[in-house]
Amino acid sequence: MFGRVTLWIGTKEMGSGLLEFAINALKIVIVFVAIVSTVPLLVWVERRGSAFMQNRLGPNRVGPLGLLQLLADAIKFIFKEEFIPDHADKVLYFMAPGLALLPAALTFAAVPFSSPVTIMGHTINMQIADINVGIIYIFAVASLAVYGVLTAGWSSGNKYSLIGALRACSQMISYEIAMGLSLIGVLIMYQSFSLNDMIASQIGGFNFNWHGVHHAFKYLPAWGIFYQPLSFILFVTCGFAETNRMPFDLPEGEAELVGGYHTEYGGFKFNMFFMGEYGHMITSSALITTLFFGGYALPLISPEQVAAFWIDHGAGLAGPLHLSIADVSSLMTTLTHLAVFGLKTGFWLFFYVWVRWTLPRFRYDQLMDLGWKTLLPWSLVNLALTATVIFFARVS
Amino acid sequence: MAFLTSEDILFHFFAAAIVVSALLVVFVSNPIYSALFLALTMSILSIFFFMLHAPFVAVAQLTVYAGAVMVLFIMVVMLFDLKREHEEVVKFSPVMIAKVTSAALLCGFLIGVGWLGVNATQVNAATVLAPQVEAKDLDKSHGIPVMGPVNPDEDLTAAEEANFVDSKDQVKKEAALEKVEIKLPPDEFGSTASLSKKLFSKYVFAFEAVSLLLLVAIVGSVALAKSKGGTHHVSR
Amino acid sequence: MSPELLIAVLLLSPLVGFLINGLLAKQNNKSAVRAGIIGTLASGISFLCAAILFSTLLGLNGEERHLHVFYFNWLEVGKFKADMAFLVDPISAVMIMIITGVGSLIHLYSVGYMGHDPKPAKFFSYLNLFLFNMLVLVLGDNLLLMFVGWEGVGLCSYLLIGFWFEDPAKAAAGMKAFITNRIGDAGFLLGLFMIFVTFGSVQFQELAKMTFTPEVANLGPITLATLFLFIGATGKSAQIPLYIWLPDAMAGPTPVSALIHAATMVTAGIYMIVRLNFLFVAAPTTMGVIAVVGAATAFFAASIGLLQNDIKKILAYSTVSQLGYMFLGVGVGAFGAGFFHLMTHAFFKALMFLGAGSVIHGMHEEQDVRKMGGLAKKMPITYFTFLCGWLAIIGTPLFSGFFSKDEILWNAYSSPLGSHALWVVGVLTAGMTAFYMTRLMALTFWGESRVAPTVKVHESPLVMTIPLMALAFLSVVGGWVGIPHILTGGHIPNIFEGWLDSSVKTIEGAGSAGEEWMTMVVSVTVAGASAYAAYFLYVKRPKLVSELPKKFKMAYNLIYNKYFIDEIYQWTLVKPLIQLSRGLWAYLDVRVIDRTTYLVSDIVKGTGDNLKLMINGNVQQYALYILFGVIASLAFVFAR
Amino acid sequence: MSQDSLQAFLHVGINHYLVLSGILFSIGVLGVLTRKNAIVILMSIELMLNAVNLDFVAFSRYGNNIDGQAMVFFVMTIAAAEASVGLAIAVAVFKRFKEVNISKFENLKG
Repeated sequence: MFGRVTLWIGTKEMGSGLLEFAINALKIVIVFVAIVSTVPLLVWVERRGSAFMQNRLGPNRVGPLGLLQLLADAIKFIFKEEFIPDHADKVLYFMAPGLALLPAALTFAAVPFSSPVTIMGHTINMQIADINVGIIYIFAVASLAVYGVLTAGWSSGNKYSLIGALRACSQMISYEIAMGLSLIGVLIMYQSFSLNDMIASQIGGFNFNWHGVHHAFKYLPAWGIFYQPLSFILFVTCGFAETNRMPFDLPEGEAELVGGYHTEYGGFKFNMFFMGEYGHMITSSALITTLFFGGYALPLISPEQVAAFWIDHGAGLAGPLHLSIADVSSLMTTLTHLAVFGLKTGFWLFFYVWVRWTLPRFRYDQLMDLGWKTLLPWSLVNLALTATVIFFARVS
Repeated sequence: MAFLTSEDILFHFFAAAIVVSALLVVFVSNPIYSALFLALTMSILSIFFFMLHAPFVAVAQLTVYAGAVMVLFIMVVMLFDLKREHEEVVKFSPVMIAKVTSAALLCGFLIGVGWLGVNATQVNAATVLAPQVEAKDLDKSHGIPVMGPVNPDEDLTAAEEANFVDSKDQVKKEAALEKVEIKLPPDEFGSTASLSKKLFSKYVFAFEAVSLLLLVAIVGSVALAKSKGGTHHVSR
Repeated sequence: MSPELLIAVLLLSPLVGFLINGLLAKQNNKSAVRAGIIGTLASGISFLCAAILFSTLLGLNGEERHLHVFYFNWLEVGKFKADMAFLVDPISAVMIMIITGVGSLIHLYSVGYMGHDPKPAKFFSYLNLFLFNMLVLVLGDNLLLMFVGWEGVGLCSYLLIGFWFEDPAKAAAGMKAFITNRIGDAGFLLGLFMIFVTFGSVQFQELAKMTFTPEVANLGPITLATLFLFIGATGKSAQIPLYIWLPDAMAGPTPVSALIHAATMVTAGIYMIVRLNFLFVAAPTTMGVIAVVGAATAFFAASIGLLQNDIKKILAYSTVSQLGYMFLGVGVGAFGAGFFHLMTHAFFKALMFLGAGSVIHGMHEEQDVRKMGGLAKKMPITYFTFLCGWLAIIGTPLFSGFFSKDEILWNAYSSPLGSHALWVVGVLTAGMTAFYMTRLMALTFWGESRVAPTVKVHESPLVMTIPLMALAFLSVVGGWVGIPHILTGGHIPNIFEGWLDSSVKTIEGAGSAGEEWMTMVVSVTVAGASAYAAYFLYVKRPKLVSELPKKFKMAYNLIYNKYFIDEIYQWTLVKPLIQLSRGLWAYLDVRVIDRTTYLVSDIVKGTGDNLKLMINGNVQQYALYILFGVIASLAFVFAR
Repeated sequence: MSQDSLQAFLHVGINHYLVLSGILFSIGVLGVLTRKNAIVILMSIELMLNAVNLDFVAFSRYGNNIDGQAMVFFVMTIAAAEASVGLAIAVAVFKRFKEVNISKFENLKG
């Protein structure tokens, strides 16, 4: 990753290196801004969605459909008084929100959100970094999220915060194990850690070899969910726990712990926790999409077919944009895929909201039991099953 | 040849960062800060692993150390609630001076060994040559269990293999040693597939043994944590 | 059943009994019956196995008449090799029959005798352990295994003599027996070593197959080895000079005296010599020594027995004397005769001890014959059975003692290794035996009752009298397996001799039938005369008895005090040894050895006290030491 | 210093990694020797183990031999086991004595 971003100093090749550097920096900024600006939108969806489900109106006064309410909220957060509790450890107290937001932003770096675009001889990956161990990288960085929670809970100098932090921490560590194990079956399927490889494997129709006989289902896409349904259920469940969302939001159960690890936080610092949580949601939805629903690719339609479609139908755009037909096709393909990706991810984000306002909260011991005694064994079962099936399918 | 590559710059930057971070682990009096700095140290170390073309090791380092082990440490420290107990890290006594001096001496020796004692050419040649002999010996004579197909020569690129066709001949081997230039492996080096092939063939026994060790450690720590603690009174 | 299994059961049954009674002593001590049933059952099972083995041997003929079972290789050091293997041949078969048969009867008897003892389980466990060790001694197919049993029976003997160790005198008696035996055991061990060094084997059958060149045989190794072994035998079988422990051993319970100190253990010496007869035959010097020592012991002990007043002491000296007879027999080469006497003696002496025990039991722990008399009417069964034993021991024709004793005397007379002098001593001893035994009968059962009026004499319970009756029967008929040819004119074969024929090299005596008749008549006459003299003195004219000591004052005192042997030993051996040890302790031990060790320990302690400062419990400091080591080795590598 | 030698000094090779690893290891040793808090000592040990890991990976890279990376896994596993057991002991000790300062535990002095 770093070796490839070679920065030559004092040579003629400096220019091209700098361009690459600039493109990467731009990608980082754009993605970060996109995530951050999705958060208010999600909040709006959340509030309107809950209102819809509870048969009330929700925010509808500020702006069209209440959309400007978000802006108002953001301004309120920023201008709130910065407050430090008396017993707090000041350095960590300030650091914690940052530690919470950072992994959320970093994890998205490995997610490919569209197909590569080739413009004027430059190929640009629609992905911040193509890491060949992408999926593990995401897990590794996500596991760092506990630091924000822990430091926040501890540095507040408040027992509710501390207990909330410890709960959140043990919950995240426990479910991380089940989550990781549930994915091993998927990894065996795709035989790769790279998310791009996984998307590539999901293009086309559902098919498999069994004892040398090839079975193909024309009208079913080759999505991971059809190959690994158990893994999908486990992964989604764990995803809820990892993001501390509703059925598993014990760490911040207000009836018991006031507000959990961010009880003592307000204003912008609270906002950062908020963004961190939603960032995790976004990454998690993007992962579900990528692992089980074909990523940015259209079902049953390969990227080549999309590109061919735009060569046929996008000629009209070439003139106004001063680009060649191939460039236009590539650009439009990328945009199409981006839209597909956005739709799929958006659905799963909505799913999060949906579940939040549907299911009640677990008790803490039930939560732990579920993680260790149900999800973990089942993910092991899934692993063993997948390995066995693949072994026998290969042997013949 | 460029004066410095971006890799060099990154190395020196992160090296400085990791040394400072490691020193803070030892010299900060609050154990929570120690633990957080250690987590930082480990994260930076994983960056080094990335730079050394060991991506899988890097993410494992991040997951296992930063994500699990250090979290455990921090949780324990937080439970103890020792934040207000500030110990004197350095107090001047003959024993303390001896300790610091000998640690510095060790550091000096290790730097000396690292800087002067190892020649990159040697390392490259020695480890490139060694697997040819060793892997065959290991697989055949010592009966290390082999699960999958193992090709002992797979670590060698074709070009290098050409250099040492007649590696049994000692004279030719030495001559070859002189000719070899430092040649870093290709980018595919360190791929997860090759690593796991090693782990599950040559090191499969060690792998299983270590997993057993982990199980024992788990059971042991659960038993210890459930105990009331301690067996005797402190005589003060 | 296979011989392996039979012998294993035979051996392990008493061991299991020992373990049960020993480990569950707390429970089993509550009831003598319970402990006794376990003990008796253990020895009974053993007897059953022995009987089956014996009948198996009966089915075999001649040279094949032995069973050899191998269990495992016990120890192997260099060339030295000893197996856990057992040998059942005619010799050991007779022994195991005696041991388990008489042993079972005595176990049964003990149930009654030890009925009021507070710790019967302990008693029975020791008794069973003794049986086990004795069987190992007898069955072991090599000298080392035999030695294991040899030591084991010594231990059990010690434990049982000192069974009532609360009494210091009895505890001392146990120690005396043990220490005296140790001297003999040392001799046995030396003999064992010599045999191994000379022949390179200690296995009986291998030894038996060897041919001895005259150089090896007549002088040197064999003579020396057999002499050493004989020293062992004198210790175990109470011969001069090591007999002194046996009379004191009567401190133990009477069944113990009957089993260990009359019937079985004390005969181990005889058994050993018979077992190794091929070696002893090759060493005529040793044979001579054995014969002379045997004859001397027989005479000497019998003379002491004349004037003893303790009923058990009389029997003890009688035992020593009879053992002397057996040694006389084997010493003149009549192994069969000696062994025969061993068997009959086991019957009648066990019977007499048990009878004495019955008397003691009935008299409420009274052992002094002067306070008895006229017990025949009050204890009819005991009296009748004791009578059988008396008739047997004094050599009344047709009773068992007659045949065996007569055979020994005839061999002493006729054997090339014997002499007329030995025969004369033997006949005199037979006379004395008849005298003191009749005296015992007279004082105990006949004549006026001198029992203290407070003592209510009663007959013993059935559980004690049944073994008496069984043994009485054996005492009467036991000799009929070895009837000399001249009595029947060869019509009834001498079964016993034929039985041993295959495994014993008896030296045939040379003498005419007339001479044999003569010796028989002489010994019977002498015995009869002595018996009558005793009867006359102690029943008809008891007053004469009290006058005798005055007339022969010196002789009487000498004999009454057992020739002052114990005192002589005390002054010549024990006291100097104690003084020497004291001196060594006071000078050598305290001044030289102790001071040296203290100096060494002071140096070590001083060094340790200083080094201790390094080990201050601070783990980090320990880590620093490790670091020093690392730096030192790094520096070494760099400097090189 | 000439430009060449400066470049040799700064251009990253295996020696740089080894020196860095040595420095980290020594810092870990210093922590083990001087700190009194048992948990910080455990952390210092982890630091030492990590330094060794860096060595392994560096040798693996510059020696073109992936065995070094395999070895790192074993070190990691053992470090994790060591940390869990060490912390369990520390927790047990703390429960009993309310103290993790190892200078208070000198019962094993000779």
